[in-house]
Amino acid sequence: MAELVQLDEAIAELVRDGDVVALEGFTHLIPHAAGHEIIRQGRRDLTLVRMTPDVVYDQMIGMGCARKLVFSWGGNPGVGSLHRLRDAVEHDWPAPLELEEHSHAGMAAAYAAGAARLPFGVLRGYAGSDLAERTAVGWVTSPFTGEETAVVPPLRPDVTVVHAQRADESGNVQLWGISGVQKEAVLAADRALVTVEEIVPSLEPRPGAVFLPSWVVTAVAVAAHGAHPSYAQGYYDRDNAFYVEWDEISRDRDTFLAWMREHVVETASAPA
Amino acid sequence: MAELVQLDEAIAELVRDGDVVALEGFTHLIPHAAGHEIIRQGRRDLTLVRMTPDVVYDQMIGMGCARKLVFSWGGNPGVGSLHRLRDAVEHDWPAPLELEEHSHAGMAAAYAAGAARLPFGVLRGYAGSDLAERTAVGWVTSPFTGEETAVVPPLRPDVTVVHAQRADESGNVQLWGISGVQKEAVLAADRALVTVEEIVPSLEPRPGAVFLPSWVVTAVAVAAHGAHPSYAQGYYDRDNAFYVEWDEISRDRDTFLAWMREHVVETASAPA
Amino acid sequence: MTESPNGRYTADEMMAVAAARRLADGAVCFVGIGVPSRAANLARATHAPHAVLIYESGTIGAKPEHLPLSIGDGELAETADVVVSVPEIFSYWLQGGRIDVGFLGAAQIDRFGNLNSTVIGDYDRPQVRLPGGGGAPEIAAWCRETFVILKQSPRTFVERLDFRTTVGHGEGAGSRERLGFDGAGVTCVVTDLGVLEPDPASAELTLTALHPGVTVDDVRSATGWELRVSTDVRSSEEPTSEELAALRALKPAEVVAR
Amino acid sequence: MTESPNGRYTADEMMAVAAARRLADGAVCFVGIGVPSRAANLARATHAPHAVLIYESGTIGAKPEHLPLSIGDGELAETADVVVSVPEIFSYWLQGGRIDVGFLGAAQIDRFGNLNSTVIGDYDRPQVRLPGGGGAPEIAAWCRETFVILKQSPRTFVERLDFRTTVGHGEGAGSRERLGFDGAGVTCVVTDLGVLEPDPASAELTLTALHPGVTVDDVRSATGWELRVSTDVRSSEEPTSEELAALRALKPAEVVAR
Repeated sequence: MAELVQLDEAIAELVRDGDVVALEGFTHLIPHAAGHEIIRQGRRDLTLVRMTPDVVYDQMIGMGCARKLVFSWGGNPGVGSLHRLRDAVEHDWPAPLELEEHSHAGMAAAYAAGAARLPFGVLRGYAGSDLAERTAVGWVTSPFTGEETAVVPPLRPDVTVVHAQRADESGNVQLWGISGVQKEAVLAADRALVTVEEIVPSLEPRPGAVFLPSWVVTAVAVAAHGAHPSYAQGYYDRDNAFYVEWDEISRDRDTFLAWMREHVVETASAPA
Repeated sequence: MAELVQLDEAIAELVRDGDVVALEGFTHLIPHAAGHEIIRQGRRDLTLVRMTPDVVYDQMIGMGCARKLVFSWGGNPGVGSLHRLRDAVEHDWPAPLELEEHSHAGMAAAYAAGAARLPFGVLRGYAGSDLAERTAVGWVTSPFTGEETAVVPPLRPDVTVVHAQRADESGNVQLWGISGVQKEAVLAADRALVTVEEIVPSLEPRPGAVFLPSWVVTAVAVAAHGAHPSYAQGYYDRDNAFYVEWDEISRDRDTFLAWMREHVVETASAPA
Repeated sequence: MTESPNGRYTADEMMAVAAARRLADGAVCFVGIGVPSRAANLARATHAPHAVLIYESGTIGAKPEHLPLSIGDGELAETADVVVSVPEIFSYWLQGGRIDVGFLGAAQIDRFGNLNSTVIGDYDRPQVRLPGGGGAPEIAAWCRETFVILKQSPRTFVERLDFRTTVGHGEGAGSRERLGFDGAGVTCVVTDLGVLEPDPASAELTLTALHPGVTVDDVRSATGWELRVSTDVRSSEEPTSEELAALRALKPAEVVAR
Repeated sequence: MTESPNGRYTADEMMAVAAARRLADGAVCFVGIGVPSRAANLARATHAPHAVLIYESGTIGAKPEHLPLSIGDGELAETADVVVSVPEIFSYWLQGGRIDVGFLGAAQIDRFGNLNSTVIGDYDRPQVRLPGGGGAPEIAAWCRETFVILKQSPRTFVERLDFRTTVGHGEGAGSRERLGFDGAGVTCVVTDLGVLEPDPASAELTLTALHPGVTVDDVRSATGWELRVSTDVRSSEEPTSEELAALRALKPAEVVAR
């Protein structure tokens, strides 16, 4: 059963130096507040996992939390590059960043295999792409047709963090709208933290909602506005202006560090 | 785009002698009306596919439509045996029935592989079970861990038939409640027929609903009460009394044939 | 019928009560239809109100008021926390290792808790073609532990299964590890006569409890192999009047309606 | 800026219009964000109101009124026929062969329509680390055909890709079959200068259409390899005033709000 806890306690207990950590969210419900708390608590040597790393991973990488990134598309959506990610890859600042790079289909299959406790995920993919040399991919032959098919090792994060609209007091979680790969990421992980906009007395069924029962969630922490500057459908819209601003803020190391200090490091345990 | 057609036309056009036919439904939304139309049109040599064959497959088998059954659990749910299925397997009446028998997990993986156009489905299963000798299963070795894992060939029906609550006039389909493996069965098939309780002007989103866009459906036919004696959530309950009666009707070949003549063969194109 | 201070009860009722008591409150339980479902819902109605019932139709957290006739009853979907697809329930939830207890019946069981629900007689020329394995093989593989519930007789407790649908403990201790199964396998078999549990060393089913009024000889003569008996056979507590009342209140909806 | 009887328009606008015209009404289209999304939505706003737009965020049948800034915009989910999970959109829908047209951009393209969206320079010591492949490799593999849209210059149309993220036609005719890809692959590349299509025999990209005011030499000098030119180069029709109006009305929501 999920415990209802404070976000800072949850991060302190569940996210450890050296962990494989997935803060998932496919351009919606990005767990920014949780990422900021990880930065405040100074975690190091994390392997960050996410299909679509964007601003919060740029921040975590720039603040030196990560030693490796597992991903399939890393950019500032609709704006351009992630300058901190680029600086880490291109110039080892603030530290070298190892990359494990997938296609979306490959990474989704790897998460699904992790959730299903399969020894590998299967997809028809990677053939002919240079990605096959740069990712974790193997090949197996069908005993039925002789066809060779790509297989990928399961993703099994030590801890997955997702943001959802709601939980109830028992720690059952409901999220809706674009739900990406969050269910798989939670079920694939050893520990799962869910930040939510609010705790409600009961979760009314909703069209398209994903329900995560309390007994697959380790902890639930309230983080109102915790996906900002991304959005939480039904609660608030994307702060598109911030994504554009981030392009400027993040270009320069000093500007970046000053911004992070003011808006993340020196704030209390609350979303910037 | 799905065509809106009459059920008898749809069966005449889409279900052919010798086809691999899946009438899916996991104890809910069983396409009885479509099965009865297949019986009336005298289809022969079908390979019938369904995870949980129950009364309508008993009827089709007893009426001589099938030469093979692909399944994972075949019984009269909550009541007992399917006597026509048993008579076919035990005494070749009215004809021998070849069996391809799966576990639920294996058959679900085979449908999912069919929908995803994978060369095989993967599961951790069948090891140590005598089913491994009786089903289509192979073994592959993980290139990552050396672990041996079961793989099953994809199910790819020539035609899948499912029953749903609603469609709109464009042939988009909505079903809700226990949705079983219907989405996979439709997407795995070359042709898909959906019978529906009614056509509505527009499909309001509903909690837990499966939506099948018109462009993955070949034809939609109205068959009000078309899942009877199973049920259609939101429309009518299961006719449990009939399932109990079926146990009696189906025990004796002559009683069975007389019942089928009266209630199926000599009726018009409408559910019995 | 057995007389007790709590009222008369049948051996079937004792079986359901003894099985229900095994289910811990809060346990996540993958439930087969029929007797297992009856026992699981009895547990939920008595000491285990927070047990989470999952049916292979994809209903997670079903809270049926009436006993479902089939795994697809509308009441399961309507009372569930969520309904997922059948491929998902078997992959992410069962194989994914999320289930504490599997609750199974069978037509035959052997001394290592292996189960037959496929066929009596030869597979190709069966005397009785049974419905088949359904979810059982993977339920017994991946749940943390599995409870089996079935009536004991020489026809059901057999020296050799006609067909091994589901692996309990295979050829005995070590078999499950060799097959790569995570779960503990069959940890108890509750019958109308008593309870059998696998010997910790050999994994052979051993009589560990007798229901009231039943003797070891009764159980031996209802077992198709040379039965091992624990040196310390317990006696099942009789059903309480609360348990009997709750059990008898568990009826399928259409019986209630009549 | 090009002057025309229908008004002035930019080369970028001509590119979007030419790409949009390729999308048949009713086509099921897997859309990348940015220029492809702009072109697909222009098609929907003009001649292809029944085009079904799918974004890799799992939104099927999205009907955005404003141009989405990202593939995860709320408007895509709110206007979609249904939203499915990311694993499902890639397995059952894309790999499942349900998509007619994939609509992609890229940073580099080679003569066989292979695409780079990963890195400029060496992978381990890149000059520019690009966002990466995302859905592109499998979009180009499994859609019935793929349209590529990107501005033409010697830096984007290169003799040799720095990284082959996505296979178009591999080493030329026959490559796709050897790789087991069902779809026809890249069937057109729409640029700000004209349109290239693979030669039916060799699969090499061949200039088949010029936008108004552009010469073959303009295109040659914007191409990093020895460009093949069709013996019958068509001339793109200028954007109609309706197309230009519809294109200019396609704005992200926050631009509209400002």
